Amino acid sequence: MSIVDGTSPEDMVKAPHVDPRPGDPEITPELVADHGLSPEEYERVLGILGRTPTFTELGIFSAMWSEHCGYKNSKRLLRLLPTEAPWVIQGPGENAGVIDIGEGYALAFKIESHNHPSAVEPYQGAATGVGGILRDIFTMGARPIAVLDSLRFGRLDSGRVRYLFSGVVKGIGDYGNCMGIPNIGGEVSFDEGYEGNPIVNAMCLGLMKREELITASASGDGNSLMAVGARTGRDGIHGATFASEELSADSDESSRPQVQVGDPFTEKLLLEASLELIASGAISGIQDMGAAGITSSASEMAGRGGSGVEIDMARVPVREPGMTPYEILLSESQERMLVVAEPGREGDVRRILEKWELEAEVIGHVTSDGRFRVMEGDRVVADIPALPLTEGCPTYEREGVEGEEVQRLRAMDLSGYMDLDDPAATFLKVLGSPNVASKRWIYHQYDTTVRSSTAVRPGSDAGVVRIRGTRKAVAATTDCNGRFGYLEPRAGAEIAMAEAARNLVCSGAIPTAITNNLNFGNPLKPHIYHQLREAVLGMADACRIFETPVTGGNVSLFNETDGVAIYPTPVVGMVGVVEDVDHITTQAFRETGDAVILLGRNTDELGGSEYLYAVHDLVAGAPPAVDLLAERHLQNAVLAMIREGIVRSAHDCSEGGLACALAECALGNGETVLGVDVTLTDDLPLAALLFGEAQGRIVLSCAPEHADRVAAIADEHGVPVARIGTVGAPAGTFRITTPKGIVDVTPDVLSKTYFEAIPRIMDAPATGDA
Amino acid sequence: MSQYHLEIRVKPRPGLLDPQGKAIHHALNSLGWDGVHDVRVGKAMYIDLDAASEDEARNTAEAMCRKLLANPVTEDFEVTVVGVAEGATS
Amino acid sequence: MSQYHLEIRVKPRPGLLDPQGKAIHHALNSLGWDGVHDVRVGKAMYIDLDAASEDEARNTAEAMCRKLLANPVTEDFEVTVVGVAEGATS
Amino acid sequence: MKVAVITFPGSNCDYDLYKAIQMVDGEASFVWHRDRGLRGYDAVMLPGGFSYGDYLRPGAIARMSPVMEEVMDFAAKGGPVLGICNGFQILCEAGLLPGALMPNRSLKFQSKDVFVRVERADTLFTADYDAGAVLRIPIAHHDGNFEADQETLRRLEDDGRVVFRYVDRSGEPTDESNPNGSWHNIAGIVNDGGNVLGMMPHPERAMEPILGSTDGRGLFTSILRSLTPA
Ligand SMILES: Nc1ncnc2c1ncn2[C@@H]1O[C@H](COP(=O)(O)OP(=O)(O)O)[C@@H](O)[C@H]1O
Ligand SMILES: [Mg+2]
Repeated sequence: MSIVDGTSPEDMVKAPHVDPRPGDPEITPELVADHGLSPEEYERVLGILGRTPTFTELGIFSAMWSEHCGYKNSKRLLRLLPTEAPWVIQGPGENAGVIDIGEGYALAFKIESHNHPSAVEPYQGAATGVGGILRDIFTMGARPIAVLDSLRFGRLDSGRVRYLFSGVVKGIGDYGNCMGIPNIGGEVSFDEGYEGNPIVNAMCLGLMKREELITASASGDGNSLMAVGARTGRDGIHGATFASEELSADSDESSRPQVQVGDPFTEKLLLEASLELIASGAISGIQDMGAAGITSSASEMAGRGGSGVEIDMARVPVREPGMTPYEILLSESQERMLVVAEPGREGDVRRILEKWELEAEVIGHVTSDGRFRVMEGDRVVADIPALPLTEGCPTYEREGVEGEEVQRLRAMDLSGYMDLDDPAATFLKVLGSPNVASKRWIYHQYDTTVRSSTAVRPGSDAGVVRIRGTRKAVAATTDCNGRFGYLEPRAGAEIAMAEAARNLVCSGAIPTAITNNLNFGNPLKPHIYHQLREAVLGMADACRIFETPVTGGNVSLFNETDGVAIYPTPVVGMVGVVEDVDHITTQAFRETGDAVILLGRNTDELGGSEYLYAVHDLVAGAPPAVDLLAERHLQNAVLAMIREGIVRSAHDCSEGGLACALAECALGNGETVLGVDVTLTDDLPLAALLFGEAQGRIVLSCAPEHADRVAAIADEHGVPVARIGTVGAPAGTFRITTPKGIVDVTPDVLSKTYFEAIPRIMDAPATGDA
Repeated sequence: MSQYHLEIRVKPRPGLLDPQGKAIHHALNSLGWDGVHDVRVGKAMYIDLDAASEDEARNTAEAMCRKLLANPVTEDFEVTVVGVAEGATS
Repeated sequence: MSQYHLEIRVKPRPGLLDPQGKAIHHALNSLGWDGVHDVRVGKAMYIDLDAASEDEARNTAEAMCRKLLANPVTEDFEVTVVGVAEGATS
Repeated sequence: MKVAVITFPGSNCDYDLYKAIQMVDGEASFVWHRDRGLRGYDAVMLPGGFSYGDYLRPGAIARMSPVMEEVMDFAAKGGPVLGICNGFQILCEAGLLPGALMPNRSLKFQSKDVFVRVERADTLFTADYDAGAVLRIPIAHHDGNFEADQETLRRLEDDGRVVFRYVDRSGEPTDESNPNGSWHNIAGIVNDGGNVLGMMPHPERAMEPILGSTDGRGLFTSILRSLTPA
């Protein structure tokens, strides 16, 4: 292990003496350890301060140098990701990334995890996750226009898992619905790889005029810092830092809840107030008080602005009496913001907040001395140089070694799983697996149409939102297959990228940029660090080839229970631009008699497939090979076809393979199920042909007279193309004929299998298991 | 066996934000009731239950609260036996 | 003036639909509590209120219920004074 | 036609409604719940959303807003008032419409397209539809389960005040096509005077082909025509 960056302690101005606050505990090695700081890190704190920290200062360092704020174990790797392109207005480092989408508009977007809070309290954990990501977007000056959610749980046969799943979905729904932001998509998977640690990632997109962009920095000596929105309570102060009870005399365990409760109503007011504040010109900076609350928002604003701040804890509006500076600084109460008022505009800020029935209080001011100074009335309780606090967190490069178990699983011989006795029965088993089956049990709980701009709702490859007053639309998707990531992390990340891009082009959008959420286990273990590094490398390569730079993201590490880590899960949130709303395409077949065309090539790959998992309870084999250049050609070909107006439907072929992709095309939203008559001639093992998850494939349909033109465009781009069948009549049979067997299913059975799989499990009588 | 009538009150844990209580508090104040200082909102549940004794009825209800009716992370609960109909098992 | 602590219970009218009560009843039965015969779900509200007397506190709370806290179409209410802190007007 | 779109803290379909009115060439303005002055408006609309977070009961707190007194006056004088979703809930809480909107029988938020049948084409809100027409309109609500006492329900049916009913694609009011458990599949009702309409589905989200349906337009064109002297 080596410390690789951070300002060297010698360069720093030492901090002035600060007396301990009466009642504060003594700083002992145990207390330091309780705050999650290693002995080396504590040495560095001593170097920066030139003295022992006060209790309050220890809390501040602990929060800022946590994995969450400090990116200790990932910063080095994140630098490998490409972040630039001519259309990137704001790359990583702000509350959200921003890209130019033309006609004077900019799109802000970001993804964020709330894994741990959701494991403790699924409803509130997920709800406050959505609340947080929304604030990240509107603090950029953008109005949120869509959310997506990427979820992972253990197997649905456990009562605990069903409790988590239903709580998370309700939490996401209640928050977004109340805010009036449509949900346009997401993903969910169920696999014991997530048994102890659900993954809850939420993504938000926001729209603004280019000139409305505002950043989260504090500058202008003497400018007021104001806390706006909800009051500060004792919620969410980090559990780990409170191992010993005598830490604070004023509060006992029960009054310091470990969960935060979301208040979407207050957030809706805060959204309107913030956008009005930004438009009024009364503020020069605004930042969400998210993780580590006032501490991180104030110190980061100072850090970015190259200035200092002085804030007074006695002036922070609190929900409960007797809160200590330590508690106020570290509280993670929701729906709060920190703003920097322009000189003399404090009154305007108050008036706008008052209109929205919210509070605004001056709690300090910007300084020019580069310090993060915290007062409690006249008493100084913390005085730390801001830059070393925000940027000086030691970052580590660790050793990564691939685990042996995975090598064994990847090399497993799968030839025994290639044949099928009863192809139709196996097909229904795969189609009815909760991982493949319709997710409408989820998204029928989400408002998908509010704002009256949703052109494609959840249930197709990507969600699409039109931009009023233009011909344009934006599309978004989240993707990641954790099993592939587990079996081979680099391929897993590349496949996540490739699938996301395919989902966008199938919807008629040009892939433009990504945000990502790196969900992993404990990086101090060499095999996990290996996964993390490999995934980042794979993602970086794909970003380059697809020209989709990373504009931001989130890292969630230590997702482990009893030493067992989740599958490496690098979730890709990709956004794309639809140049003309006429290009918007969905996955459902539309006309009887249309030609069904397969782009890309079938293979005999079965590794990591849903078939192996759902039918043989096996997670093994090598993930399918992914050729990033070929993927790029495929993307270009599909977009060219769509631009010519000859594509009636397009669908990415992923989990469940070609057979399930065809079923999804036939089923659409379930209202009119069209028949399918497809003949596959490939000389491949039946299981691989039907359910293999070979990359680079898209199923599309077009009028028969356009089939030749589709083939010609595919040829021009060097993309394999085959006309494999015909769209049948409404309520026609679903039939796939192959050299080794036939799948023949009635539309009724197809529909029930697909649409009722999750409701059958979830709407059975409750088995409460809180 | 008798049929017991129970009242169960489930209440947000102290210290936790209660957005609903906050909104109602605000509404009462703006309707002119400015003597209101605090509002917390929970659930009241009324359950009819067969049990051999009052103690058993109460214990059963408490078990229900732990398992289903209250969220142990965010809520506290209280059980009151409010009535009994002897021998009435419908 | 004293500060009264009140508990207000708002309850669905008998005979009216109570989808939540029905769902909980069902869930309790399927968890094995088959001695449960009826479940109704309402709200419990806890209010701190300044008043000159217990009667005044109760009357005020009842007025709040009529005006805002209970829906006259679907709900009944009950007010209980559960505590008082003399002279405490914060 | 000048239409006031009333906004409450937590309204979130206000802008959609505003745009829908403009799409049929109406003139829309927002009126904030604390403001007064509905004079000069030809119609009043209460948008969907979560006024006051739906805390306590949907619509209960919004109903106390200063502007609601004026809405009551406006309605009493026969002015057309339309409440959509949360707007419907507010109208019921305010007593401008009978009954109450209880939690959906699934106890879940329901968001999807539904079919509703136009039961009355002779109201000022529905004149541009044919009676019996089946419309495709999105719903998005948690509390849309219409309920009232037996006497009220009987009168609503007898007086023909049910304007929209949930049906299947072919126009039949079935149990499966009822998304929330509403009594008699009620999706929208009018008051005695026929000038106050409340409905759970969102016609303002069914105005353009790109949104999947234009079936909501008729509602807005009907209101507009009723206000424009022939
Ligand atoms: N958690 C979720 N929230 C919202 N929509 C979801 C969720 N999970 C899945 N969906 C939607 O269901 C559809 C199918 O999901 P998925 O099988 O992941 O599709 P694909 O393989 O094309 O990415 C997509 O439209 C997706 O957006
Ligand atoms: Mg997917």
